[in-house]
Amino acid sequence: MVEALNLGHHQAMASDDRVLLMGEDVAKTGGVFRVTAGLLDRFGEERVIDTPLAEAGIIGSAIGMSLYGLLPIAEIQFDAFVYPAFEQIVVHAARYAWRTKGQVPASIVIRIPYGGGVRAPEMHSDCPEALFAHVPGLKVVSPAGPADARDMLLAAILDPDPVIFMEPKRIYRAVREEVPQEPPLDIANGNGAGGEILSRARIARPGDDLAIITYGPTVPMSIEAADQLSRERGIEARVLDLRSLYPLDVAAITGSATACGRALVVHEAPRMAGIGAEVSSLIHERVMLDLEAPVMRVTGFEVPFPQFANEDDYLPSVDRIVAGAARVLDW
Amino acid sequence: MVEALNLGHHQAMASDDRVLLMGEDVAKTGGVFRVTAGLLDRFGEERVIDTPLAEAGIIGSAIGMSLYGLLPIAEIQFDAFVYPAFEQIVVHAARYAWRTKGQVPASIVIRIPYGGGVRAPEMHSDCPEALFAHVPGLKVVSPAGPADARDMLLAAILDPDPVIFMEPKRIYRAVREEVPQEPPLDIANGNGAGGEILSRARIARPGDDLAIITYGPTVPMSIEAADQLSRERGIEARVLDLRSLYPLDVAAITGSATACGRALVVHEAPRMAGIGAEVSSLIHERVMLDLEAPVMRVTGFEVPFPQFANEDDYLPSVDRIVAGAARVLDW
Amino acid sequence: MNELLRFIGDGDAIPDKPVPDGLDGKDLLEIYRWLVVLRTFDERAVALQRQGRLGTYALYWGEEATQSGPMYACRDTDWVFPTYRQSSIGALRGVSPATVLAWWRGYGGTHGFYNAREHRVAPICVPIATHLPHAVGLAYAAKLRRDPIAALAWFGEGASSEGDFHEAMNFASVWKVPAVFFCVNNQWAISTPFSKQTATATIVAKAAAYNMPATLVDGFDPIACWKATKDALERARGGGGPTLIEASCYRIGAHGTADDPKLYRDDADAARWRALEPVGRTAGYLTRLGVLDDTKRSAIAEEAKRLIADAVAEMESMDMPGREVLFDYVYARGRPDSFAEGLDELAAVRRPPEVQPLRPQAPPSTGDADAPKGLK
Amino acid sequence: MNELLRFIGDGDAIPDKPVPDGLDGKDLLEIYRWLVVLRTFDERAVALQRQGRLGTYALYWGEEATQSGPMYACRDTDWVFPTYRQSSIGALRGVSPATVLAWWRGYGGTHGFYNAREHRVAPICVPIATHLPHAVGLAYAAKLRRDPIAALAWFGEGASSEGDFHEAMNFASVWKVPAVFFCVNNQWAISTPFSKQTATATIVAKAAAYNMPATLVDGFDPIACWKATKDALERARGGGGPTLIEASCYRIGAHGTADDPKLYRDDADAARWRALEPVGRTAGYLTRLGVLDDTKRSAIAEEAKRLIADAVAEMESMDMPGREVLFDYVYARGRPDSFAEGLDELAAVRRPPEVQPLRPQAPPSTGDADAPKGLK
Ligand SMILES: Cc1ncc(C[n+]2csc(CCOP(=O)(O)OP(=O)(O)O)c2C)c(N)n1
Ligand SMILES: Cc1ncc(C[n+]2csc(CCOP(=O)(O)OP(=O)(O)O)c2C)c(N)n1
Ligand SMILES: [Mg+2]
Ligand SMILES: [Mg+2]
Repeated sequence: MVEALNLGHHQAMASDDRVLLMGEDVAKTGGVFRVTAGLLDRFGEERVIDTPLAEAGIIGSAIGMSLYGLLPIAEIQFDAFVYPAFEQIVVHAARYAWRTKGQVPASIVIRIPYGGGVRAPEMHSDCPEALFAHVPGLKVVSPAGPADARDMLLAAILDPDPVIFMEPKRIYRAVREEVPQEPPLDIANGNGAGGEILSRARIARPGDDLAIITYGPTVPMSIEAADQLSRERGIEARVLDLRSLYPLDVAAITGSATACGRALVVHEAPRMAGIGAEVSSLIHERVMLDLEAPVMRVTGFEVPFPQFANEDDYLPSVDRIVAGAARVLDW
Repeated sequence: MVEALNLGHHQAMASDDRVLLMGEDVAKTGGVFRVTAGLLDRFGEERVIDTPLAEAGIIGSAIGMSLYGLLPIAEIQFDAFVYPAFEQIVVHAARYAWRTKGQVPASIVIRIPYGGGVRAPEMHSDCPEALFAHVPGLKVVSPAGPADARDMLLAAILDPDPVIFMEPKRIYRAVREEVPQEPPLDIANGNGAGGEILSRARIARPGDDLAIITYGPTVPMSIEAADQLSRERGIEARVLDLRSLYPLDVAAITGSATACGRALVVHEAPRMAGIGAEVSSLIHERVMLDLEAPVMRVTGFEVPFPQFANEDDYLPSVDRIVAGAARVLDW
Repeated sequence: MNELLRFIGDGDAIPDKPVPDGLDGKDLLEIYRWLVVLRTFDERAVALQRQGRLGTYALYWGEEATQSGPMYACRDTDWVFPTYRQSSIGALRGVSPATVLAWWRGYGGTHGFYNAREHRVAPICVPIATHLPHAVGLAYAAKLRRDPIAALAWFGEGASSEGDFHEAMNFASVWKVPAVFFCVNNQWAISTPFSKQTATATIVAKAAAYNMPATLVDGFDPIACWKATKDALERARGGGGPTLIEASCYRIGAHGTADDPKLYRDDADAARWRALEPVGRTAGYLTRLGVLDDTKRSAIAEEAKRLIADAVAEMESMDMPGREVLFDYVYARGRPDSFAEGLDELAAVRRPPEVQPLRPQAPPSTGDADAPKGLK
Repeated sequence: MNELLRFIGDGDAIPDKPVPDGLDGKDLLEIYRWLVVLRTFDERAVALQRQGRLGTYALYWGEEATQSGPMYACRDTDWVFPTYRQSSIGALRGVSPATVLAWWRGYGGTHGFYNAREHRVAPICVPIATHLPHAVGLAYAAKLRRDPIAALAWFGEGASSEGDFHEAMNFASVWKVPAVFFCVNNQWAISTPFSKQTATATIVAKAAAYNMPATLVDGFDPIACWKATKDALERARGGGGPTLIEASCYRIGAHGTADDPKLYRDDADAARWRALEPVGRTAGYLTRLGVLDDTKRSAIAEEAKRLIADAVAEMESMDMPGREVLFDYVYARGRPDSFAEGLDELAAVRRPPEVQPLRPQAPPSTGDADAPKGLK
C-alpha cells in the first residue's frame, strides 16, 4: 500500500499544480513510512514542505491554503498526534463550507497513518476515526488495500470537502496487490467520478450466510476469518469493506444484513460509541425483522492501546472474529 | 442548577484545601454563567484562578497540579472551546493512571457547560460528550437537575480518575429544585460513596410501556414527552436519566428495555456514533428477544449546530420525542 | 524597545504630528468616514440587541481606528481575517452590513454568511486565535503563486496566550510569508486583565520569539494604525515577510452585551481612556488640519446613518430561515442519506413556535454617530 | 544576546575553565559516573534493539551531559519531566533501569511503568511538548503549598514549535512558578533541521516572549548544564520564577533505531560534532584536573556495565505480561462492566502465538562505556 499511495501522490501532484503536500518529515526523508518518497525531488520544496513540528499549525495553514485555491494534502505523522490539531479540524475544516454558503469548503486531505500491529511505541497506534466521523462536516475514509488506497487518495484530493484519510499502518507493507498505473480519475479536469469510490462500500469477499462489516486494518483478517468459517463450518461470510466511515453507505450495510440475515461488525477502535455502534444501530433500526440474530461487535477494548508486547491481545484477531461470528451464528 | 453547582464548589473547597478552581474568567466575575461566584472572595486567588486564555495550558497544568496531590477543577468556558485541550485530555488525563501502574491518576474534574438552547452565538452550543466517552480512561458524566448536579460534582471531585463533567447550559436556569444544604459526601475524608451517583442511572419518571433513555439537557423534555404520551395515548413511559455516559450503567439500560419491551434513546448530540448508538447496540446485543420493536433514536442531526435562530429546529423537541416514541410504539 | 507610533493629538497635552506621506485630504476623509460607519453600525447593533432584535453582540466601541486604519492600508486584493470583534469589517469590503447583522441575529445560510472568496474576507472567527494559521496558509499560497498580495489578521491580546497564535507566528516567520498580525491590545479578555495574560509589558515583545519585526501603535489613532499596517503590507508583498503590530488601546465598553464590566473593573479607567476615543479625536485632528468642517462632518454622519438604517431594514425584511437551512451547505457536494431523513423527521412535526427567537419590531430611532450613547 | 556557558575544553583549541563554585572532586566524579551510566545504558539498549530484544529505541548518544548535569543540580525533592529522549533518566532517581528497558520492550503495567510520585519522575513523555504544562502545574502546586521544590522539564528544539510549549512558558511566567525548562537543542527534529523549525538563531531568544530569564549552555558540557540548572533551580525555589535553558549540541546518532539520517543529512557534520561528545571530553577535563585517573575510570566503567547488565538480566527475566494487563490500571478505582466482558472474550480464544514479539536470547556481550560503537 505504501507504493500505491506514493504513486497516487506523484500522479496527483503531476496532474494539478494546486496539489501540495505538507507535514513533519514528509519531504527530505519522504515520510517516516516512505509514503511520500521522491516528491521533493520532483516537485520542489515549495510544494513538498517539511513543516515545523506543530499539528494545529499544519492543519490551520492547510485550511488557509485551500482558501486561496490550493488543494493541500496534510500528513499527520501518527494517529495520536492528530489530537493537537483537533480544534482546527472540527471547528474550521468541518465548518468552512457551512460558514461560506457552501462556496469555500476546506478542500484539504488529512492523511493519518493509524492503528496498531506494527510494534510501535506508546501513542503510535490509536484508531481515532470515530471521533472524526461523529463531527458533522467531515468525510472520513479508510482504504484496505493498495488499489483502493491510490484511487481513494485521488478521489479525496478531488473532493471539495475536507477528507480525513485514514491509512492502516498494518496494511502499509502487509498487503500486496497490482495497482493499474493509469489513474482512474483526472484531477486537473475535476473529474468527479471519484465520489463513488469514496462513499460506496465494497464487497471484499462474497457470501450470503453472514455479513462481516468492517474497514481498514481489519479487512484482511476478516477475510481470513471468513475463509476459516467456510472451511470449518461451511458458512459463507460476506466481508463488506465500508471504505467510507462518514458518510456510511447505509444501503450497502442494510442490504448486506438483509441478504445474510446475520451481521457482525469488526473494528480495531474501542467499542464504546465507535463506528460499530452506529452500524449496529442502523441495521436494527431499519431491518431488524430481516435478522435471525442481533448484530454483534468484535472491536478493540475500552482501554488505552496497550504497550506493543501485548498488542496482539488487544487487536481483533482471526480467532476473535471467528468467535464473534459464532456468537451471531449460534445465537 | 447554577446555584446548586455554586454550592457544590463552595462545599468542596471549604472541606478540602486540595480542591482548587481554574479557568477563564472563573474568579473575578465568577464565571460567565456565575457558577463560581463568591469563590474568589472566600478562598483567595491562589485557589481560584483566572488563567491566561489557553485551554491546553489549563488542562495541562491541572494535570500537573494533580500530580502533586491537588484536586483541581478546570472550567472550560463553552463546549466548543474544549477542542484545543483535546490532546491533553485524551493522551494525558486519560492515561495517567495507566502510565503509573494505577498509582497516579489525573484526579481532575473538567467542567464543560454544553449544548444549545440558550441562543448563543456560533461555536457556543456543541455537545462533544461522545468524543470523550469514546476515549478509554475518562469518566464522562452529565447531571440533569440541581440536586444531582451538586452531588455529582462532589462525587466527581472525590473520584480519583479524571471526570469530564458536562453541564447542560439549557438547564442552568431552567430547572429549579430544592437542594439539601448538607452535602452527601465528605470530601476531606475521601468518602467514596459518591461512586454510585456518578455511575448509576436514575429513573427520572416511572413507567413500563416504553423506556426513554436520555441524559443531561434532554431529560426535562423527555419527561414532558412522557407526560404527553400518558395524556394522549395512555402510555406510561419510563425516563431513564443515564447520568454517566462512560461507563454506562448497562444493567439499568438493559433492565429498562426489558421491563418496557420498547426503548427510545434521546440526545442532543449528532446521531452518528453518538451515545445513542452505543445504548441501542447494547440493548439489541443483550436483550433483543425482550423487545417488541427496535430501539430508535431521536438526536441532533449530523450537521453543525445551527445559528441560534434555527436552534429549535435542530434540538430534539417534545414533539420530536413523541413522534420518535410513536415510531417505536407503532412499529 | 518599541516606541508608540502616534499622529493624532488630543488637542491638548498630546501634540498633533504631521500627516504621514501617502495620505491626502481625500484619504483622511475616507478613513474618517469609515470610522463613522463602523461606529454607527456598532451603536445601532447595541440598540438592536437591547430591543431583542439581535442576539448577544460583541461591541467594539472605541476600537474603530484599529479597523478603519488597517483596512484603508489594504489593497482590494489583500485578504483580511476578522474576529467577532471586527464583525462588521467586511462591510468595508462589499459584504452587506445586513448580512453581518443577520449573523448576530442568529441566521445562517445565505442570510448570515457570505462568500469569503468574493470579498477576500474570511468568515468572522469565534474560537480565539484559530484563524491566525489560516492567514499564514493563505499568505503561503499567494507567495507560491507569486501574487503580490498579503493577509491581514486581527486578534486580541488575550489570543496571544493560545497555542495557535504561537504556531501561526512561527510558521509565518519560518516560511517568511506575506502576513500581518494585527493585535488589538484592549487590555481585557472578558474579565481577565493584560497582567494576568502575559508577563511581558507589551505584545510586540513577543515578536522576538519569531525574529519578526514589530510595531507598537496608538490603537485609538487610525492614522498610526494605517501607517504601521501600510508599511507592513508593503514589506510583506515585497517578499520581506511577516510583521506583528500591536495597537494599544482600551476596551471602553463591555466585552459583549451579556457582560457586566462592573463585576471586575473600575469604570473610572474606561472613562479616562474614553477621552482618547478615535471618532471625536480624528474629527478634531482633521478639523485642525482644515480637512473637515461641520458640514462635511454631518454629511458623513447622515450618510452612515442611512447606510446602516438601510442595512437594518434589509436584515429585518429577511424571512426567518426555513428548517432546511440546517442541512444546507454542510458539504460542498453531495448530501449524506441522513440529511433527507432529518428533513423527513422535521416535516413530521409542527415547527416549534418559539423558533422565531427575536421579534421584528418597528425600526428604532436612528442613532447619533458621534455620541457614544449606546454604551455606558 | 546570550553567551555560551562552557567550562570543559577539548584539550586543544577550546580552553578549560575553572570548576565553578559548588562542585568538589566527589561531585565531579559523580557527574562523570552518571554520564557513563547513561552512555552504557544507551549503547546497550541500541545493541538489544539490533538483536530484536527491544522495540524501536530513541538513542541519546552524545546528549548525556544534558541529563547528568541537570539531574545532579536537582534536589531529591525536585520533580523531573523527561521525554523519550531522556528515557533512562529515572535511573538516576531510583527508577529501575530494567523498568525503562521493559518499556522499550513494549511492556506495560508493573513491568514498564513506575510510580511517578515515588520517584518524583513523571512518566516518559512521547507526544511532543505536552508534558511542559504538567511541569508548570506541578510547580504551581508546590508554590501553593510553600514547598521549596522546583520542576525541571526537558524538551527538544523541535518541541518549541508546538502550542503547548508556548502555553506552558506563558503560564509559568504569568504565575511565576518554580519551573526550569531545559531545551536540548540537538539541531534536528527527526529529519527537520533547526532552520526549518524557527526563524530565530537560538531557542533562548524565545524567552523574551515571556519575560523569562534564559541561559545558553554547551550541551556537551555537563558542568555547564549543571551550573545553569543549579542557578535556575535555586532562583525557582527561592520564588524567582521560571528559567529557560538552551543546551546547544547536536544529535550525533539517528533519531531512533528506525531512522536513517543518511536520507537527510551529511554524516560529516555529525562526525565533526562527535569530537565534542561529553563522556570522553569530561574524562579529559577531570584527568587534567587530577580528579580522574585510569584506575578510577575503568572502575566507573565496570560498575556501569554491571549495573546495566543486571538491568538487562532483570528485564529478560520478566514474564511476558498476561492478557489481563490490558485492563489493569486504566482507572484508579472501579472497572467498567466492559472490562470483565473483554477478559471473557479473550479467555474464549487461544492466545495468538505471535503475542511474544521479541524473543529473549543469550545475553549480549557487554559494551564499552567510552567507545561509541553502538552508533555509526
Ligand atoms: C478557544 C476559545 N476559548 C475561549 C473563548 C471564549 N472567549 C470569547 S472572547 C474571549 C476573550 C478574548 O480576549 P481577547 O483575545 O483579548 O480579545 P477581545 O475580546 O478583547 O477583543 C474569550 C475567553 C473562545 N471564543 N475561544
Ligand atoms: C505531538 C507529536 N507530534 C509528532 C511526534 C513525532 N515525533 C517524535 S520525535 C519528533 C521530533 C522531535 O524533535 P525535538 O523536539 O527536537 O526532540 P529530539 O527528538 O531531537 O530530542 C517527532 C516529530 C510526536 N511524538 N508528538
Ligand atoms: Mg482583549
Ligand atoms: Mg531535536
